[in-house]
Amino acid sequence: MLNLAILLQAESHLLPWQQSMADFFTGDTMVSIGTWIAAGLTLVMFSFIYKDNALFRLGEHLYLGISAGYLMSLYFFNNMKPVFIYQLLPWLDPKFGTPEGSTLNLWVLIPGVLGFFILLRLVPGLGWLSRTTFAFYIGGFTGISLSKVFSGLLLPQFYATIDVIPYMVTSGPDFVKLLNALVLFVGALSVLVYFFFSVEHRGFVGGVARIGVYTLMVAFGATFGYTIMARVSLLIGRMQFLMFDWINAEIIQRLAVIFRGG
Amino acid sequence: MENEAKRNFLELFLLLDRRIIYTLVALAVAIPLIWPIGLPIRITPEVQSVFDKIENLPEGSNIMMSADFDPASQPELYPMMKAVMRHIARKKHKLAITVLWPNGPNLVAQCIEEVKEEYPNWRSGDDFVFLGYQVGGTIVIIGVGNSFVETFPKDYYGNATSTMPVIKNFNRLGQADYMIMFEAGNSGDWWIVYGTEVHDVEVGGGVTAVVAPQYYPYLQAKQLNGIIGGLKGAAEYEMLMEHPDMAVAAMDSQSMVHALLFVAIVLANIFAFALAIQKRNAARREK
Amino acid sequence: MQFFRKQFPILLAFAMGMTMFIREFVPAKIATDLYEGFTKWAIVIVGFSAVFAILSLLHHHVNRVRRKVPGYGYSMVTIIAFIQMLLLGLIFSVRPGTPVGWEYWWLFVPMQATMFATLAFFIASAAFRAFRARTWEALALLIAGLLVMIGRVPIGEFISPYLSDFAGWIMNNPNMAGLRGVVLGVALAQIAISVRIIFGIERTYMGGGD
Amino acid sequence: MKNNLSQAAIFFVLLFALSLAGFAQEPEELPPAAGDPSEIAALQDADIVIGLEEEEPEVPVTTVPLPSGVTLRDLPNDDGTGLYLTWEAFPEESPELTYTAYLAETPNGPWLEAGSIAGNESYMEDHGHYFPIFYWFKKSREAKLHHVLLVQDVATGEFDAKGNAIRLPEPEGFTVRPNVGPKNKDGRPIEPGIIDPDTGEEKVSTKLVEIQPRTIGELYVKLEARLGDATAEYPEVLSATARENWFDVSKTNMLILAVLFGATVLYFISRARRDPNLFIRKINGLDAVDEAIGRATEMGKPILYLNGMSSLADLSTLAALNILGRVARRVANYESTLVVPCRDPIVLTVAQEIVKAGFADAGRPDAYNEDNIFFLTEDQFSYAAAVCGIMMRDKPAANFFMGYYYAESLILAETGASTGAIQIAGTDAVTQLPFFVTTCDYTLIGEELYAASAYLSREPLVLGSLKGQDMAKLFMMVVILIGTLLVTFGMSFVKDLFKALG
Repeated sequence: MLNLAILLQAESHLLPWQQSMADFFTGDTMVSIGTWIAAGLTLVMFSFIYKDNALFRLGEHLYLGISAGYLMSLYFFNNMKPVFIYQLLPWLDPKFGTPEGSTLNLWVLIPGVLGFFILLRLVPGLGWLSRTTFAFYIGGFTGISLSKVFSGLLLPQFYATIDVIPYMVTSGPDFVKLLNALVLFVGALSVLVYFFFSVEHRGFVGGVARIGVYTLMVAFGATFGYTIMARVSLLIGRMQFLMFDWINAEIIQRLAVIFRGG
Repeated sequence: MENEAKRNFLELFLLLDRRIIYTLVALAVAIPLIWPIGLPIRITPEVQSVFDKIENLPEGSNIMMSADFDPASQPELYPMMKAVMRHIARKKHKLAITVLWPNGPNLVAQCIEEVKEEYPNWRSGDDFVFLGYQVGGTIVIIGVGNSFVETFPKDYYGNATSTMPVIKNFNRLGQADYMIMFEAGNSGDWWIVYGTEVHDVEVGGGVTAVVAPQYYPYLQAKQLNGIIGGLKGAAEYEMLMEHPDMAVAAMDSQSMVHALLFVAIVLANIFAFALAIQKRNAARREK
Repeated sequence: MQFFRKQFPILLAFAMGMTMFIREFVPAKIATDLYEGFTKWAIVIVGFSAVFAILSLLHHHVNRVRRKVPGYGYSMVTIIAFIQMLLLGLIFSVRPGTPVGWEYWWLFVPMQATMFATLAFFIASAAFRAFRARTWEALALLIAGLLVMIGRVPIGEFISPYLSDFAGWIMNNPNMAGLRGVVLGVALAQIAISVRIIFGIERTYMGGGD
Repeated sequence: MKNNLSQAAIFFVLLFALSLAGFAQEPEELPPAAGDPSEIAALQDADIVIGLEEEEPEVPVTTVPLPSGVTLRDLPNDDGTGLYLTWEAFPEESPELTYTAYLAETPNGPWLEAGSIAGNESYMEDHGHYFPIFYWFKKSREAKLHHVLLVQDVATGEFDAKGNAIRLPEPEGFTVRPNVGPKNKDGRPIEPGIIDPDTGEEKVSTKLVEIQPRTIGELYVKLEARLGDATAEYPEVLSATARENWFDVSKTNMLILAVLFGATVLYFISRARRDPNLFIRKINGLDAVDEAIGRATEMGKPILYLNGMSSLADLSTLAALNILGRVARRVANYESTLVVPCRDPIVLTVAQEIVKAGFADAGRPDAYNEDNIFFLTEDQFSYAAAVCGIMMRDKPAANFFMGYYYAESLILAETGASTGAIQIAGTDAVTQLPFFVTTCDYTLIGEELYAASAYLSREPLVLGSLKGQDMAKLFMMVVILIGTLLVTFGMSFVKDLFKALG
């Protein structure tokens, strides 16, 4: 099975049998079968609105299995094969020997062994080996993120907060610009005060913290409005599918053809 | 004192049965789809700046694209990605596409098939390279910053990337003239922190409406040059492209449902408030 | 033996963390080679951890079936769906125009997209029955939310351009200021966790594994 | 409270002391900034003369102003593949005036164009990464006085099968080392221009042969100024050696801040180990929790507590479990039951231990009933639906939603609100906070959840990090105030210190 998958040719020039398979799966029959199945599943999943029922749970578990199977073959094609297996056994690559082929790179054995330690967690008693792998990978990655979070997130955002007043004021004496600058400056500072836990929120500090809360509330209001927009868009997307791709294309058009034809 | 029969209108509204609410929403979506109203769509500056950037880039410049979403946000980000991909194919820019979320690659592959139908001579290997999905999230971003060929020896279709003409002068994120990323979560922050800030690449964010507000601090700090927010952003982009498609068709329904929910929240709060006062007066009268 | 179980991982994490942190401040060629080398190795390791995640998911469902836990029928469905997708994927690859590509587009996409689309109905019922301005803060949130919700949609722009301009103002100013405070806080928290991991104080990520 | 502020003051003073030190350290010898007066005068006279004569205007002889004070040095903060040319800029230079640098490996060897800039661009302050000390301390005084032209890894580019450059004209005499590309079966590297085994003739390979940027080493550079078609060449040919730099000076601000902040967090964690009751302000969310428990237990109805949808690897799940401990202690001495449905098997076991310990602390070990803390399902939406089922059936008087939540939070909060229960939420999931705020009576926002758990558990790791982050926030607030104040009066000195030049 491993070799069969490797025999697959590149997309630009599919093997004849692959081209016919592709035509079959994107052909009309499979599309309309797919539309009917998709419509059925959509209605099953919508049934969750009334109450959690067996069909919905079946759909959920089916979707979990499909996603896991899809991911496993995806990992094999995109990750394990080109980055690991071909580096270790380059002659497995159908294009071996040509410039596009893979070349032997024994260095890849080290991460390979470390990665294998993770799989050993499934074996009772050998799980502790995976700690070395986590230490190597998460330790190294944490070192990178410690510096990058500073240069990519903390400093630019911090610099932009100090830069707020001139950024607004230098672009001409304009009341709205000055107001915006003040809102940005006071808002950001007051939110920092709100999340400051070493001082009791009383008196002046309490007042600034309240401004902070209200700034946060307006920000959450924006998230509230936008999240509603998102959920509604998802619903419209599915209704478009049900109404146009399914009812219109599969039912009305087919009936129209029968009537006109008959 | 109030008996069950004489329950006033306020309580009735607040205890509206769920099924009525659901049918109201379903109607508010379906009717405008069948009889579109055609409300004008106004272009916001955040979307305009992304469009202008891609429009004004000289032909054949390098654009990096990352599609980090899965079918859960397909209704929002798929039309957006298709509109931007259409724009890139029309302007004949060189395009490199990566996917960071595991369930996403086939959405991009389908989108490429559909754009290819409109632009037949837009070919993988010459005009674009679909690098596909690689496990690792941030590690892939760092890898793409170093070299496409080493992080993605084979592209999504299984071709070797090292001999592709498009890779010759576009093998690192640093060589991109612009980047557009489609985000459904905070992987956009990773692209900014580990990718575009490090290699000094201008980037635009096509994001789901759920996370759009979280990208505005990056916009003000000039770490982002524009934001295409939710299906409304996708509709604006389609209008700018003069190629109305799925997103524009959905805008009327979007408006109707929003209007319905606006009225519902306002009335519900007013009635609840009125009801509370009524109860307090009734309670005070009893004492 | 105890050393490899306890002390060595912590020392390794400290060594790797420090090297990759200090490397950031060294422009010499050796630093970029280290950076690229670590990334290439990390991608292979992460590949194995992804395979492990799927195997443990499968392991979980197989156990449920073996122990006949109530609802194990659902686990059977998951296992069967997984195996057929894996076999078809390995034989024909996963791109559109293959059996897996077909199943992805006509089974997986509708199910997941619809699952999240149901939330629109829950938002609608919450709009009628649950979203209340219980406190002054909630009132401020609702007012901003309603303005953005109606201003950022064609009907709002149709009612009056000022409405949509004001919604735009909310997005670019108070929303930006509020979430910037949150971003700064999150960045600090991330750095604090990184420091704890490198100095071996935080070990939850190592997980049990013994 | 007093000692916290004093510590912040120390950091603050330290940072300023450092920046003063920066003042004292004069960067390598930079030529005096004053332009050469005679040159400028010549330029201005020429313009006036032409304007005055009205009859047949003879061809205007444009004298090209020769740059003065030209120096060539190794480019700092790079990996040894760059040099830079610098010279004084004239006060107002026209964009038409362009400077071009040519480089060669021998003093009079073949010259290769290495880059050009226009007259009014590329000043020293535009290249902050390479000249950080100038950018931080001298930018405001010496803006637009020094031109900079970077001469960087020149020989990038692509070679075709025959090995000749496609993009860059490559005079001979250059040593180029194509990096070692793929190897064929017997391990020999595949060079461009291999013989195609099937057809036998030379196969042109479009293989990407990545050229290593040459370590430039000793190089000779000459500078040419051009205005229209008149050109002038700087008489002297300059030479310099590119060296690999071992410390990136432009990232010193980041290094200092990272070390300071790291040390603060570690210091506070060790202090929290010795003295657990470091000061944390009162979290009024916790009073709301106690009040909700009080009202719920009066009615004798159950209390529902969720620990979030994520696993132990997530900080907010740990915080949720800490708060669960307190709720358990409070509920122990009342008759009502505490129901804790879980989504993650590991979180379930930890929750059971915490509630058992809570009941024991309150002196009611007998009231603890393990069946109330149970595993529901791992699927996101089925879990939400099952919890809604419990809410509708048992009608708990108080619902607690702590920890990290995803899109299903709305289903939980909406059903809870419609049953009329008192609801308290606490999460750092920004996208879900709006729904909790509008449907719950009190919501702990983001870091407040961590503060509540630190306030309760006094666990050194959480408490120390929280205090360390507080110090950093104090420092940020102070610098924002001062930076903005100075900037509005035109002094961008403090602001520049925090620019990420790296």
